[in-house]
Order: sequence, then structure tokens, then C-alpha cells
Amino acid sequence: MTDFFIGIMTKYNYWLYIILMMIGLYAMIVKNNLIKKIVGMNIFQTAIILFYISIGYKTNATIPIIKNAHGDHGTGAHKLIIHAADYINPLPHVLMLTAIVVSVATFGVALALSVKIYQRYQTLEEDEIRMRLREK
Amino acid sequence: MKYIGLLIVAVCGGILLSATSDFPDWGYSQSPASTYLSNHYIEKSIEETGVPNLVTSVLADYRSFDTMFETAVIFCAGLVCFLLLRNYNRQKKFFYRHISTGVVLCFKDNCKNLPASKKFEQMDADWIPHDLIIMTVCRILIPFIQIYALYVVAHGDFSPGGGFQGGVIFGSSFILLAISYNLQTAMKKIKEKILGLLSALGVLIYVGIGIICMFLGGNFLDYSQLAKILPVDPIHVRALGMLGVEIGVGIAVMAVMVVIYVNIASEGRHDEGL
Amino acid sequence: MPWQIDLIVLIFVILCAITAISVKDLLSTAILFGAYSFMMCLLWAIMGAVDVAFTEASVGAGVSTVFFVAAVFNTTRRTKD
Amino acid sequence: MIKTFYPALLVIAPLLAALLCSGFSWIQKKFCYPIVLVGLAISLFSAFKLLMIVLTSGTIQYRMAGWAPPFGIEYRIDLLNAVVLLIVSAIALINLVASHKSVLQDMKEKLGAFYSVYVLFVTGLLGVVATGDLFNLYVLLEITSLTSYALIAMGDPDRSPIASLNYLFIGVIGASFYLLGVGYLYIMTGSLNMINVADILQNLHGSSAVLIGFIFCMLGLWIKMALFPLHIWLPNAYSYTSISVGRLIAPLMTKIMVYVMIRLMLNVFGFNYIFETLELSKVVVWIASIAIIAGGVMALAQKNVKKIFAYIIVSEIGYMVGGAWLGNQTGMTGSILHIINDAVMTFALFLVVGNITFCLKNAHLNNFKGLFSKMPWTMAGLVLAGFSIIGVPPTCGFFSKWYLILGGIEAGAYHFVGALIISSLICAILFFKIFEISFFESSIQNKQQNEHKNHDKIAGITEAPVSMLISLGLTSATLIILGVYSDSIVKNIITPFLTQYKMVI
Amino acid sequence: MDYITSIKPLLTVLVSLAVIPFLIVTSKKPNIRESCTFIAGGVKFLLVLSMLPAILAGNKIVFNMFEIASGVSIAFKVDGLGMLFAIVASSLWIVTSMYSIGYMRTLNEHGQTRYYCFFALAIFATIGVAFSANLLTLYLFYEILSLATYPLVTHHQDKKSRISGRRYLIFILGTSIALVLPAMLYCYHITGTLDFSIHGIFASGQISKPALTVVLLMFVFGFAKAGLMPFHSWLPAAMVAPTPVSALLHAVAVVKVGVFSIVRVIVCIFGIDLLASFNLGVVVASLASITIIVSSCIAMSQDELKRRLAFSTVSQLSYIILGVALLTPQGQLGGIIHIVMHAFGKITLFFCAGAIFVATGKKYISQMKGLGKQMPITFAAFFIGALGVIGLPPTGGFFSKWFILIGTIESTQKLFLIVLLLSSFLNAFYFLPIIYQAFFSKDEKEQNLPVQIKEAPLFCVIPIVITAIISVILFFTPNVFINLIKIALGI
Repeated sequence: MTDFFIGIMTKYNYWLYIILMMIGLYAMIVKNNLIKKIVGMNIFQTAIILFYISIGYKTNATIPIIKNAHGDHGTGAHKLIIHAADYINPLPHVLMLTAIVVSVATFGVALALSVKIYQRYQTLEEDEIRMRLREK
Repeated sequence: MKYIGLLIVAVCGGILLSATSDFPDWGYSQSPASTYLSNHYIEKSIEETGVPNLVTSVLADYRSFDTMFETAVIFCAGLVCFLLLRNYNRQKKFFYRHISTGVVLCFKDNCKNLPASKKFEQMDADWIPHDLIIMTVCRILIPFIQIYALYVVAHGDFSPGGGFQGGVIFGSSFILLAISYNLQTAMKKIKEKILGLLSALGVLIYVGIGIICMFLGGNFLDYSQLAKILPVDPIHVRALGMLGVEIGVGIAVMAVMVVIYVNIASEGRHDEGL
Repeated sequence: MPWQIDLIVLIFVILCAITAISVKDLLSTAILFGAYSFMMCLLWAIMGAVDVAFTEASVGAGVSTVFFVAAVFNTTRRTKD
Repeated sequence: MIKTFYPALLVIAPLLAALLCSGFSWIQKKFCYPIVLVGLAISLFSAFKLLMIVLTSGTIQYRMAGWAPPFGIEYRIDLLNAVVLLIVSAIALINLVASHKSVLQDMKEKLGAFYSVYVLFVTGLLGVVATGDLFNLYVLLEITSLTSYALIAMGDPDRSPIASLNYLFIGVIGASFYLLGVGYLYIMTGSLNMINVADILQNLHGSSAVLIGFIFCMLGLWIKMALFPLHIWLPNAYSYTSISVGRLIAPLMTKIMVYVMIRLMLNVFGFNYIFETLELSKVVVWIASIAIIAGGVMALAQKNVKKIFAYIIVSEIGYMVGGAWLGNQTGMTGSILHIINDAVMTFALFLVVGNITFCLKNAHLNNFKGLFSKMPWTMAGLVLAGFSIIGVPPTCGFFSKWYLILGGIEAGAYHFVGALIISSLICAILFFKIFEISFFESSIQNKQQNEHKNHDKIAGITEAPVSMLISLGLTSATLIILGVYSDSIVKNIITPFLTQYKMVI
Repeated sequence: MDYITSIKPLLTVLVSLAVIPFLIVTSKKPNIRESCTFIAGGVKFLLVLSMLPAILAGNKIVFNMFEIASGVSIAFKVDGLGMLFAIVASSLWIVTSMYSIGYMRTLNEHGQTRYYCFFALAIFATIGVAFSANLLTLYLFYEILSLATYPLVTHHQDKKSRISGRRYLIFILGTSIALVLPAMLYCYHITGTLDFSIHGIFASGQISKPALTVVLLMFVFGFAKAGLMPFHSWLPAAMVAPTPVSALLHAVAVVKVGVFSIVRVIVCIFGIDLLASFNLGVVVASLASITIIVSSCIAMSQDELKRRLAFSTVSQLSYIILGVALLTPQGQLGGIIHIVMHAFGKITLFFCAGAIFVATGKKYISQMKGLGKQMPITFAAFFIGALGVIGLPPTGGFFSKWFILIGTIESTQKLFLIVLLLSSFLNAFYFLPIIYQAFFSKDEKEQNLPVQIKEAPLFCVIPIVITAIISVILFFTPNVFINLIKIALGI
């Protein structure tokens, strides 16, 4: 039983991220409004980003910018001594920067598409659009 | 649909949750993810690239190829918005306001725009009187925002920030102009053609630097080759390469953000925005 | 960073997400979505991902919201769910 | 380690072409097409060069930015890669030539933007195939998806935007699942390079996180490739696009996803893990069998030729997935061979549809009446492509089916064999339905008009332009050439490839 | 016995493919077009004949094209069996081409170029089947033949031919994909080869009896061109085609290809010994017997001449299968030689049917009363053809029936003897009344008509005479063919 609670205590973040992801996924599948779907999509993507960022997190470590390295670039006479455990893993950050950019791009394209759809059908509700299509 | 959605979500969530028991603890510093590659990046980055901001060094050097395509994604988003929304059919009605009297004239049916004059100004169909405070504040703020954006781009090697963030901020300064004044004003400052060219140019700078490296005998984007043409040693030249790349990213992102905004806000007609 | 703050922000994020997808006015959705992005950005800053947080602040909370509002203005605020 | 710059050139040339094309579209529009043409030609050339190099001296590893693999991004060109790259770039180039006229008609002011999105799509595909890094694959996948959303939305103004948006939602779910799967792998291994991850995974076979990572990677890819229950986006997206786009996306997108799946299965997770540690393979083969039948049955219900072909794609995906998951060398060989063949077959089919829509403005079955006499060359192409899909011997479709069925018999998966046979029959029915309509109906009208005379001349509709016909001719010839040389493809490329990745039992 | 590697088989096969471009180019000039066909036919026949001495000397001519999968390649091998079939098919192509000219021009049919092209393609595939060295090559040409004959069957492009064409395809293509392909792959899976060998490809104990039975039945039914019941109904349906097509394809090329494939499978894939040891010949022979009796009965009730001939074909094809399935040397000899004898007999009958249609426009037997006097040559030939099919001297058909009878006596199953005798009786019963009517009864109505009915055009009559004469000649010199079969079977 205690193991279970310790498990929850050490992993609850992951649980919450997954819940967040599932909120987004749920919105994408169930919601009828296109814009809502887009929001769900973005929530889903950011939750995944959150998940990645938390992979890189280390307790007792600082942001991934090397201290005291301004100016001499660390190659001069006095070489910096860097402990990897002091800094947070930068790799997930890099990956997620890319992922954010991708999600913004997708977001923009999705909005553009929904604007285009609205121009054509005067509605953003999926069932109404389907009805109009059937009428044609 | 609702229940199907719930079911799918529950199944996916359950599967995902079930695997978390295998994960290393949250924030555990000896997990494989935090020890394998990252140690090399953290410990060697300064030595190999001379850039203290590890994110920048990984982003623009170790994984610079990813970043190039990230920029391409953004470029692509701009193009896609243009392709989907840009509409060369002009609006049917134009409104002009006589500045001194406030009389509004309406031109209908395919009339041409009036030539620019000091007495009349074009205005949006659902025009809301300009708020003087907002206009003034924005006019004052915009240069500072732009300066800050440039700082973020240029100082990305040493502090949080870089081409992407800087580009977004720079772009948002134009968006702010478009919101606080109107779209026409912003489009006069930065024309559609310029935006199109800039977005391509930004990525081109990135790719160009890579190709120069290739011509100098190295692999694609291998900045150390730039030392052959620049009077800097092979490690510091990497920082320079990164700076160049970041500038490219900044330009592209700036242009694309404006393009996306303009196209969405005016439904592709480029006449009136929010 | 104490885990309590982390947890509180996390819960706020989830609340924002739920309200953003359930509120019946798209403009409110836009604003709630901005709040969500901002909370998310806080969370990342807490976890030390300053670059990502910076990006999210400028993109997610900033430009995306503007795009969103622009799109809503050009379409409709009305939604059935 | 072979020094060559072709792997970079392969991807950079089209990217550069996209940039220049988009730039020139603001300055001088008439340069757009030549630039794009040159870009794709360079890429085709480098794909060809790469194949030659790989055939003579083995796998190429190219370090992007000069960093050694686990730290930097690596492009890894092995035998299969090189062939797939060649096919992708060749199809893109041929389609560019074939669709120039219709694009000029449709796009007008947006010509430059369209072409540069087109080339970006190809860039993404080439990158996806060539890359050796799990995350880089995601980025390139997103480029491909983003451009394909746009390209699809350029079609029928009534239906294509909504089809495209639906595709976008599902595509995002797919890509995100893939990203999530990669995240699970990263959390367990700490690496992103495929080969490196594979090494580390050797010791993690029991881990449930790796299993979930694997499942989500596969789920993501299945969504992207439209495996049966996840296929809902495909038919609308592919049938409502403009044909010049459909021709590019339909043959390539799904096949590349299958290729990526096979690559992940063999390069990253390894044969042992998938077929010995896990017991999923039986389930997947069942799903694939159902997909084959379902795709065929749904195709039978359609009236629009584009939709029929779209559902045939759904069914063909079942072939490839099933073959890959049979768990033996023959099945995998069949699956890989079918990727190559199906890309060409589908391309030929859509070229035919392109020619027909260019002349008739519509691909509804009712309009096919009497096409054999009006457009004999186009219809000859359709006959050849149709035979290939049915699996009639000298065409390439037969040979991949041969390996797939053999693999099914070897694995004892008789339901899969049955599904393949039934699907062949369904395809036969489908195509002969089309042939019948286009062979017969005209003559009835004709006889009313002028009895037996002047059978070959009907006013109005004539053959498609020469550039389209030449493209079709080339592709149809390839169908036969691939069939004839299928054994040397298997011997020189697929078997060494499978040996390299320990897939030979 | 030597293997000679030579390109001749390939050339022989390709001749008719190579002529197609010429046909298309010269489509505007019918005379040149048809002389092209003739030249190709002549060249093909000469090439076939040039290989005959080597085969008769007991050699085999082989030519490997390329490998398809490990152990299987597209390859040609000419042995006695293939030679026999090739001689029949290529010689009859020339005759049929001549007949086609007469028929098509007189009736002023549309799409003649298409007709000749697909005709050439069909012959290409037929010779390919004859010369194929393994089951895959055979399957390849078999499929090409199925597809190439579709436009021929549906030549009229009307509703009736559409329905018939559909049935034709469903039966032919459906069975070959659904039955032959898996059976072939299963054989390949077990043995790793598909090459024809006189002893079969299965080693002893490699396959169990139930599996063998299933595979055998899949092959026998899968080659639906052989028209074994219940997969026979495409054949009467396909009679909507122009008569030359029916004649060559449905009396010679297509149906014989089906039978030939079954013979190949029984003799060269399974091997006589294997089938005999499992006693499976009886199964096939019983199926064939049922087909013989039933289709003969149906034939009697048909009034349309071509349909009656079609059902007659169905039953005659099963003779061949029956003969081979008896698994005795004499039975096989009889079965295989029936390919030749029936071909010449049946093509004569079809030509006559066509000639009657060309000359009078009559399709139904009941209308043909008294026609014998106006068209004596045609009906004389019809008589000879009928004799050949029934199996009476002085035609070659006598030999085949004779050998099959000996075969049944050799084998233990005496039931088949009864079947044979009964069916010969039935054959006579449905053919001879036609001739009787034609010569000895008069149609009252026809006499009032002013139009005088004459013989069909010369191009129609000459082929009829030729094939009829050959049928008779075969009675006197069947030795070439018997030798070929003996060499092939090693008897």
C-alpha cells in the first residue's frame, strides 16, 4: 500500500499530464464545433510537450545555461568545470521548441481552414456542415 | 459519439497510465534520459561550440538540421495560409472618411481605391473610432518591442531566447500596429510582397549557411568550416554560425507571423482586419 | 521549486483546459485558451525550461490568441457545445 | 564511411527550390516552374547516385552538421532507403511534368505558392525516408502533413476544405501519438538515434514503457497510413483534391508511412522484440486481413472512380501491413516489394484519372461511357494498372502478391491468404466494371447515331495532352519492368537489406 | 535425351506479339493488315515445324528468360506435349485467319483491327502455354489468354455480349485467381519448385492424401477453361462472339489451353505414379464422366447450332480429361491425341456454322432444313467434322476414342467404358439429325422466298475444306502425333 502511495507521489505529474492529454483528445473526438476541436488539438499537443519537458527535469538542478561562461567561452586558460547533474537536460527543451513551432503552424493552418469553411458554409458546426453537404 | 469518444480516451489513457510505473521517478537525476545524451551536451557544449545557452547550442548546432526544418515548417505555414485564404477579389464596398469633418463616404461596386490623400482616409466597414490612448501607447511601445526582439535574437547564445522567440516578438509588433490602427496602416509599413520575400529569405539564410559549409568541404551545416572564410577560430565560428542561423529564423518567423495574421484577420482580402 | 506550487499550477492548467473546451462562447474560449497557454508557460518555467516557456509565452499566450480572436471575429462566436 | 554529399543534396535541393520558387513568385512568375523542375531533377539524380553508391559500397551514414550520430542527426541510406527515395523523387518529378497544364489552369496567381508547397511536400517525404533520427522524422512528417493539408484543400471548393480539416485533426492525432511513443522510448533510453536506440533497447525488452512506446508509434503510423478502422479520413481527402495533388499524395503518403513502419520495426525495435517478445503480430495480421476485405467491399459501393481508387488504397495498405507482420522473411519481402510496386501502380491509376478528369472535368463512372474509343492510350494505361492491381502475371502487382501469399502460407495465416485472394477477385470485379462501362456503352449510342461507321470518332472528347500521355506511358512501362525485374530487386536489394537487419531466419 | 538451348521457342511465341504494332499501323489498309497476319501465321508455323525433328529425335528445347523468384523463372521448354499443341494451334491460326477475312468482311463487322490484334495476342498466349517450362509461366500465359479473349468474346459490344463477357470473366478469371493461384503457391511452398517434370515435383511423403486431393481439385476446377462442370457455363455464353473466334478460341485455343493445363498438372506436377498411388485418378475421371453425360444430354436440347456445338465441346473436353485421368498409358495417349483430333473436327463444325450464318443468316438448327442442297460443300464438311467428333472412321477422331476405350479396359474401372459408349451414342444422336435434316428434309416456307441461297464466300469455304481434309488425313497418318505423345510420356 505504501508502495502505491509512493508511486503516486513520485509519478503524479505524469498522471496529470496524461489526463490533460486525454482532455484534448476527448475534445478532438467528441466536440462538434471545429474551433473547439482545434482548441482540443492544441491542448493535446501542449500536454505532450509538457510530458517531454518533465522528462528533462531534474531536482536540484538549474536552467540549462552555463554559469560564469559569459565572455571567455570557456576555452581560455581557466577551464570551467561543469557537472552534468547541476543542469537540466536541454535536449527535451530543444525538441519541444520544435514541437511548439509545429503546433503553432498547425494551429494557423487549422484556423485558416476553418475560416475558409465558414466562408463556404456560414457555420462551424460539423453536423450542420454535413447536412449542407447532403443537401447538395 | 460521446460515449465512443469517452471509450477511446479511457482506453488510451489507461494504456498510457499503465506504463508510467516503469518510468524513472519524476525529476530523478539519474534516469537514462538525463544521463545519456544530455551529459555530453551539458559538459561538452562550451568546449565544442562556445555557447553557454545549452538550448541554443543543441538547437542551432547539434540538432541544427531539425531546426532548419522547423523553420521550414513555419515558412510552410505562412505559404499555406496564403494559399488557402488569399483572395484577390476585392470587397464590394469602401468607406472613406473626410478627416476634418468626419463625413463618411461609401463607394460601391468595383470602384477603384481613391489615391492616397491627406483629406480622406480609408476606414473599415465596422469602424470603431480610434482610441487615442491606445494609439499613442502603441506607437510609443512598438519601437521598444522591436528593439527587444532584436535583443532576444542577438542574445540568444547567452540567455533564454533566440531567433524564434525574437521573430515572434518582432512580428507581433506589426500585429499590434494592425490592431491598434488598422490593417491598411500596417500593410503600408510592410507590404505583402516584402513579407513573402522575407519569409523565403529567412529560411534561405539558414539553408545558405549550410550550403556554404558544404562548399567549404564539410558536411551540411558544419559551421566549423566557416573558419576558412572568417577570421575566427573553429570553435568561436560556430557561435557566429549559430547567430547567422538565428537571424535567418527570426526573419522568417517574423514575416510568417504577420502573413498568417493578415490572412486570417482579413479573410485573405488584405483590406480590413480586426 | 516546492511541489505545492507545481501542483497548484497544474490543477489550474487542467481547469483552464476543461473550461476552454466546455464554455459556450468562442471568444471566451479564446481567452481561456490564452490563460491555459500562460499557465502552461508558468509550469515550464518552474521546471526550468526557460527557452520553451519564453516561446510559449510569446507564441501560445500571445500570437496564437491573436490569431484565434481574429479567426473568431471572421467566423462566429456561436457554438452549440 | 563513405564521403558523399548526396544525402544532403537530396533534401536540400528541393527545399532550396521551394524557397526560390516562393521568392520568385513575387518577382517573376515564369521562373517558378523551371526552378521547381530543376530542384526535383537534382533530387532524382542524387537519389539515383545514392542507389548506385549503396549498391556498390554499402550503407551510407551522413552526419548533418558534422556531429557523430547519437549527438547529432544522422542520415542513413541503406539499400531499401535508396530505392524508396528514387521512387519518391521520380514520381514527384513525373507528376510535376504531367500536371503542369492543369496547375496553370487552376492556380493562376498562387502558382508560385502552390509549387513551393508541392516541393516542400516532396522534401518532407524524402527526409522522412532518409533520416536516421526518431525526432527528425517527426519534424519532417509534420512538414509533409502540413503541406498535404494545404494541397488537399486546394481541390473541390465545396468539399475539400472540410475533408482537409478532418484529415488535419486525424493527422495531428497520428503525429502526436508517434511523438508520444518516441517520448516513451526517450524516457527509457535517453537517445533518439534509431540505431543507438535499438542497441539500448536490447536490454529493455520486458519494459512496459517500451511496449507502450512501440504501440503508440505504431498507432500513430497506422493512423497516418489509414489502416482499416483508422482510415476514415483517406477516401474523402484523396477524392476531393484536385487531381494534380491527388496523384502526388495518393501513391506516396501512405506507402511512405508503411515504409517508416517497417523501418521502425526492423531498425529500432528489432525482429526479435516484435515477433518473439510480443504476441501482437497475430492480431495485426487479422486486422490487416479485415482491412483488405473491407477496403475492397467499400470500393465496390462507390460510383466515383477517384473514391474507388481511394478505397483500393485502403485495401492495399492491408496487404503491406499484413505482410510485414506475418513474421517471416517472405512476408516482409512481399510487403517491401509491394511498397515499391503499389506506389507505381497507384500513381499509374491516378495518372489515368488525371487524364480523364482533364478531358471530362469529372471522374464519375457514368462519364466513362465509350472511353475506350475516345481515349485509347489512357485506357490502355488503365488496363495495365488495373491488371497490376488485380495481380495478373507480367505486371508487378502479381509478384508482390506472390510473396505475400507465400509468406501467409509459411506463417500458417490462411485467413490472410484468403483475404488476399478475395481482394484480387474484388479488384477484378471493380476494374472490369469500369472497363465494361467504358468498352460498351458508347457503342449503343454510336449505333443509334451512325451504325457501324466512324466508330472511332466521337465529337468533343479527345486524348489528353502529350505530356500527360508520356508520363502515363513511362509509368505503365515501369509496371511491367518492375514485374520482370522483381527477382533482381528481391535478390539485390530486399534480401541483403533484411540480412543486414537480421530478418533472415 | 538432350536439352538443346535455343531461342526458337521464344521467337515462336513472340512472332504473334510482334505483329500487333504492324496491325495497328496498317489499320487503314485491310489488305496489308491481313497479309501481315498471314505472314506472321506462316512464320510461326514454320518455326514450330523447324523444331519438330529435334523433338521427334527425343530432345527437348529449352530457353530460360529470367528468374522471378528463387527456383522459379519464366522459361520455355518444348517437349512432345507442347509441340503437339503448338502444331495444332499455329496451323489452325493460319486457317482461321483466312476464314476471318471471309467472315468479317462479308458481315462488315466493326473494329476489325482490334479483332486481329487481340486474336494475335490470344495466339501468343496459347503458344506460350504450350511451350512453358513451369507452372508459373503457364499461369502467366493462361491469364494473358483469359484477358486477351475478353474483347473478342464481347466483340459486338451489345448488351448480350456484355452479359456473356461478364460471365466469361467471372468464371475464367475468378477460378484462376481463387483456385489456381493458391494451389500453385502451395505447391511452391512445399516443394520449392514449379518446373514440369515427367515424374512430378513432389517427393514421396511430401504431401498427405487430403491435401493432395484438395490441391488437385483446385487445379482441375481452377483451370475453368477446360469446362469441367460446374464451371462450364461460360462456354455456351461465349458463343456470342463472332464465329471465327468461337471456332479458334472455343474449339481450339482457349478450351484446349484449359485441358492442356490440367494434363500438364496431372502428368508433370503431381506425376502419374503419385496420383495412382493415392488412387486419385478416379476422382477426376468421375467428374469428367459426369460432365460428358450431362453436357451431351443438354446439347441435344439446344436448337441454336453454336450452342449445341458448345455443349458438345464441353463433353469432348472431358474425354481428354477422362483419358488422362485413367492414368494408364493408352488412356493418356487417347486423351492427349484427342486434343488434336477434336480440334480439327470441331473447328470444321464451327466454320460450317459460321459459313451458314454468313450465307443465310440462320442460327437455329430448325431453320436449316434442306440447306444441304444449296450448300453441299459446307454440309459435307460438317458431316466429316461430325464424324470426327463422334469418333467414327474415316476421321482421326476414331483413334482417340479407340485409345481411350483401350485405356478404360486397361484400368480397373469398367464403369467408364459404359460412359464412353453411351456418350458416343449420344454424340451421334445430336449431330446426325442435323445432317439428315439438311440433306433430306425440305422447308416449306423457304421455297417461296425469291432469294437464292448460295455457298458462303470463297475465303470461308476454303478453310472448311482444308480442315475437313486434314481430319480425314489424320485417320491415315496419326503417327507423328502418336510419336510425340509417346516421347513426351516416355511410353
